[in-house]
Amino acid sequence: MTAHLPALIPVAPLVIALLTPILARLSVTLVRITALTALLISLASSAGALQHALVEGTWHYHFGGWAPPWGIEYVIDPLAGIIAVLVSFFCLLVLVYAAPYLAGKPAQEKGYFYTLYLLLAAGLLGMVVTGDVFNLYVFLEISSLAAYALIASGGSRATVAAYRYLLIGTAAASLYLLGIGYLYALTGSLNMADLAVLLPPLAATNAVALAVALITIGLGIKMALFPLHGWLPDAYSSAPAPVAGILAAVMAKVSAYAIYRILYFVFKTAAPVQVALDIAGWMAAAGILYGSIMAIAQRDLWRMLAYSSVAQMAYIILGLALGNIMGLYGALLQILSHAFTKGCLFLVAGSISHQTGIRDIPRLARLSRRMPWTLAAFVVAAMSMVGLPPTVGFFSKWYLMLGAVEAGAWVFVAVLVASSLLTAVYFFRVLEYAYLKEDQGQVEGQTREVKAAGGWELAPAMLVPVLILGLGILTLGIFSDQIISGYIHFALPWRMP
Amino acid sequence: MNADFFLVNRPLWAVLISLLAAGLILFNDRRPNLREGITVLAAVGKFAIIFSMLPQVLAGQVIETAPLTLAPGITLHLQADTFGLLFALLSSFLWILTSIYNFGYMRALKYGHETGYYASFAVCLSATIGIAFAANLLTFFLFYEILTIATYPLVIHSRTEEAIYGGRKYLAYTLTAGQFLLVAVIWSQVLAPGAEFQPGGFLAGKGSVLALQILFFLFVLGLGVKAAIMPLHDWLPTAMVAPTPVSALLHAVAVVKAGAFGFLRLSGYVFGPQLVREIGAGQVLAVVAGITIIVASLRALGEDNLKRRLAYSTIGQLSYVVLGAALATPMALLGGMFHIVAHAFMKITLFFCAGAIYVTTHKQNISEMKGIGRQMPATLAAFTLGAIAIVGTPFMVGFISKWNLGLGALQANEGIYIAVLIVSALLTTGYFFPIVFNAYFGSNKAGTPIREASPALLYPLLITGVIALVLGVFPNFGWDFYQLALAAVKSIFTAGMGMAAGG
Amino acid sequence: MKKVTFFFLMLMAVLFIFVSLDLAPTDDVNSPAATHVSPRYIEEAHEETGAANMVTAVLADYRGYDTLGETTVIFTAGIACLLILDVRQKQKW
Amino acid sequence: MLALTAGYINFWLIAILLLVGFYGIIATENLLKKLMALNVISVAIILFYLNLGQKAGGTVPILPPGVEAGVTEAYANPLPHTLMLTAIVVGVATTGVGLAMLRKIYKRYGSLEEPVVLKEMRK
Amino acid sequence: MQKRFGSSILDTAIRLLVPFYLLYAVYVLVHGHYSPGGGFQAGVVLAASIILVNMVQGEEITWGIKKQTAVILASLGTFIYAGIGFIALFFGGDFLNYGVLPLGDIEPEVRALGTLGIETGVTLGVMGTFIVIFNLLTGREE
Repeated sequence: MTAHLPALIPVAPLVIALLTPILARLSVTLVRITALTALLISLASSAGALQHALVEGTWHYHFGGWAPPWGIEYVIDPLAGIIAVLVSFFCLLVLVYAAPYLAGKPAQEKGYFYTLYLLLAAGLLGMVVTGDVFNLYVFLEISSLAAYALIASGGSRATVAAYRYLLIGTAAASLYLLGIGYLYALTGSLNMADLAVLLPPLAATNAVALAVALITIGLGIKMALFPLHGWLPDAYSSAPAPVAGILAAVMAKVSAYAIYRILYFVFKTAAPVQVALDIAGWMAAAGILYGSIMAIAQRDLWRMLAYSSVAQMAYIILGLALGNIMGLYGALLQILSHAFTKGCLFLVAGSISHQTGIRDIPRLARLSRRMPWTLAAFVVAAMSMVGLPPTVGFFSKWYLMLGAVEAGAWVFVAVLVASSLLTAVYFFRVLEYAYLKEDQGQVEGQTREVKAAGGWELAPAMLVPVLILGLGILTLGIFSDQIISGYIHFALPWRMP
Repeated sequence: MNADFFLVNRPLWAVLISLLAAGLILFNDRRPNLREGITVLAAVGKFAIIFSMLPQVLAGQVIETAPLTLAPGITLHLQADTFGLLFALLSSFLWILTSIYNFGYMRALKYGHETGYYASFAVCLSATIGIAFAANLLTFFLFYEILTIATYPLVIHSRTEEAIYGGRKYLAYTLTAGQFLLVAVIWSQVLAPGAEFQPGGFLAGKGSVLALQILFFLFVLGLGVKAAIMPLHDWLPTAMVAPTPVSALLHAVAVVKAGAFGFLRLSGYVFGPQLVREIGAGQVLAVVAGITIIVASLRALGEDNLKRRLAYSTIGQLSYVVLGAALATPMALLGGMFHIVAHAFMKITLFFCAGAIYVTTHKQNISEMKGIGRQMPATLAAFTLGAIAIVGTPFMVGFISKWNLGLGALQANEGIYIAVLIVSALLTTGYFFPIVFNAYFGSNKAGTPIREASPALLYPLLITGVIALVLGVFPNFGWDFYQLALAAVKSIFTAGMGMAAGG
Repeated sequence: MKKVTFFFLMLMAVLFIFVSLDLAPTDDVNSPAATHVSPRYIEEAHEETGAANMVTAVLADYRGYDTLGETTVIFTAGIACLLILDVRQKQKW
Repeated sequence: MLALTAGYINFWLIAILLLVGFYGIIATENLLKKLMALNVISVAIILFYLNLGQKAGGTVPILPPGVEAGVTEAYANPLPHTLMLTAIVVGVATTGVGLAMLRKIYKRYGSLEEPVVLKEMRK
Repeated sequence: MQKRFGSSILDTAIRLLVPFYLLYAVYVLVHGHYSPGGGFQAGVVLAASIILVNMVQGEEITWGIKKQTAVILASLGTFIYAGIGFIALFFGGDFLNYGVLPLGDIEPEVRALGTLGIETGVTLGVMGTFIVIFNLLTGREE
């Protein structure tokens, strides 16, 4: 089977997802075990494929035995490998986390949830490892549809948010599809590697410029790049906690990855790409400030985190826009860093809301006493958001700043500085409430529920993922050198064969 | 794993020992005695490790750890050079005394939740030693930020509204400063990859004058907050709500000195004295420092709260160090470096006394302390000693640094700063004399007999007071501080000469 | 607001029309799309896959993986509708 | 000019259809109509692709019985057809999910007009 | 499930029509290799016939596929597709490589058979899903 690792990455969860509605009839435990197994297989396959890509070079896998550009191929280069490991790791972790969240729901509903969750994972993983632009669209739609439904399962408000997301998201996917339509019209090919060969002679045409614009806007909407972020705050803040966690941690990252992949690996450095990146860079700078300021204005913890995502996702684009080695290091490290950090924050927020029903920041008063470990993870994640050493957030910001200074982009430097401070303001407010403010008495009654978890502050299945992420933030920070020089370094476009 | 490995990495062990202690303290939440035992052990161990490096460093060696690469060209790197060792020795020695003082203070006031307090304290010390031993700007910055964060729980320890407000203000100032410092560090990294500290500076000729001026300005913003130069000083008096040992060690030695230390590193090892003057940054900084000295002394006159008065005094005194860095002549740098030591001993004595008075009498305001000298003679004797030293009376430790600073100002042809020093000395007398006078000769209306503070509080302050006296006569007593400062200055200027000769 | 949208979309229309001139005209036998990948499908599909219907050949064989994805999309939609409508929403989660 | 028009008129009409769809999404306030506008966009893109597959004189890409191998010029490009089958299916799936959500929204808020729904939601 | 919609005329009409629908669907499926058609189209026709019965007979339905069965059908159908892809792995081919299946000696014919297999899966999947969606969208409030 090791010869088929690339195919297994998305296919394992996909096949299990297909079986889940049947298995759910028998036993929900069985569903859970098979789902975990499927994602474990994905994780192992991604890790194996990444190792293979690092040692022996890019791995091409041809579906149906047809060579590209006629058939569809999967391409595992170090970049795809890293992101695939990240995505499958997160899907696994959040699946563990989801169990206590689902406790008490009807078995039927659990079955549907797991099915869609696995489909979401399969869709995201498929987007990561594919080497075909149309195949990317198909998997984008799988993951999007699953995401819409999972968000909508959060209740009536969530349904409205999900519906708006559906409209915007489908329009975005249509733009993307139109963009690759132009590429197809110009070259007759849909394979990324093939396109990369065919496009350079055409780089000066208007049609390529339009294709770049359409694809960037389409994926930009998906990753909530300012000013295309309108759907995000509602969707994130009304989704169920595990869903919000997975959306914030990896879904937007995968779109960012797709932008990086297409702009840097397919179009390479055509002139329109440079313009698109410049514009995206300025939008990102504006988005960082906008997101941070809006986050300060929020009273709801989840909405605050959602706006903070708008700002932090823009860091990635900022790094891509800088385009020098340091900037790209920063952008790629920020993908990892923000996945861990925002994932951790949303899981913590979800745990708090699950355990005590609190979502408003002022009601967090003295929560640190009841949930010390959860809040400790929150503190670490908050430090990473602000960019304080030795968390990984510091290092991603370090590289971004280094890149910005190297490129002489002083405005970006100023934006990064300002954003750190604004981030500090809104996280500090939360921590001050959680650690220092006296309990006003309105949350007394909730202590009872905490004890219901068997003496733990949280159900272990929730606490462990949260703590793993908290430790991961520190570990990634401490070993950021190994990550940069051992993995991310090989994910730069000009190192590619 | 041989002895060499241990010896070479001593700077690293010195940093790690208190981090380890912090971890152990956290795990011994329920056992206060063990917790405090660990603190003292760590403090003594740290001092021993650092002290063991003294002979080698005095012999001109630099003890370097193996650099830990973070990315190509960016490393975590520790080294014990003369100047770093001076600061490390000072803070690790004072940590021993402060730990003992801590036990008396914290137990007497019964704050509760002290585990986090001791742990944060230990982390702070790690960060301070890290700052002292940092061999490049990135390492310096990392520890600088850790120090910022680790101090926050100490400031808000009492959890009162006032403390929380103070903590918020502290964080707002220091985190903002940290960002400017980060930009400055990154910029230096781009100008001179690696950004390793070098005696005599490494930035000469690496950028246009304007760029270097802006860079220097960013550094000043970044370091100036911790060093509390005006107008960036406002957090320091507010942060005085922290328990007194915190004010004593951190606000007299570790945190604010980290800023002042940074200024000396900046002018001696990053820009180099020559460059600092060439780009005109030194002159401007000197003016700022001079104004800070005068204005802070004036503000101190108006404060009734003893700790706040001491805080303003700290602001003024720290600017002496900054002034030394700004003037950047050999004598000025020497004065600045030695003033780090001198001020530490003097100010910690004063803070210890303030704390002892507060614990025994619960008085914070100077106006309430009339006649206290008759009830607490030993404490007040130490206080008087510290006050006299800080004014700069000959044969006291404060005199040596000020004398050298004065000479340094002359070397720089800026005699005006001698006037600043004299005015400041007069003002200092002005705000300390009434305290001492009232304490001995004021009438105590309440008349309740109050005894001296407990031994854990009393002995540390007596020891520091005596050391302040002894160092004034024998500046090399015990730790060879003066020798270290001298060697540091020599290395800076010989390197500069060498470069000039070579170029 | 509607007028602004309308104006903006008119601009887009001009842009699209302008850019379309870069593409090969409709019915062009020599367009890139007609000459690069597809000839193999037309000329060899029957021989290689046994299907006279080239669309079927491409759909189910050459790009069969896309079709698996597409079937999955349908399946996802079905389960999505079930999760949205087929569960009792008594409790909010 | 006429040749130009003949060769490109399809693209132009498709562009206009696409923008009609976008106008619909932005300008209408009825959530169901927005979904319909989305379908218009989808149709425009499908036409765009199919247009790319056309060839002068090319017939449907199915070999008549007895013919073993095709000639490139004689058949339309099958690839866009295949791709658009997928796109159609995706469109249907999205519409289905959208309708399911709309049903739930209507049940809860009693309206499909966006301002009304939002107003109800904020209550 | 909605109310009954038809009358006896409609009842009789669908009785006559549905077998043809089903036959037509099978034709579309198996003839997909030689004429327009294939799994999706066949699935939609099948689903349409069942939905038609459903609409006409409403709650008094005598013949049809229930929602829960349809879900199983949908997942089974799609699973057949992926499963055939998987089986290819065991015979040494890449995922979805029907050419290696042990169904004969002439590769194009084997591929054609494999294609038919997956088309059948698609048919079932599409039919199941469409019935589910239709059922949900037209079902009565619970």
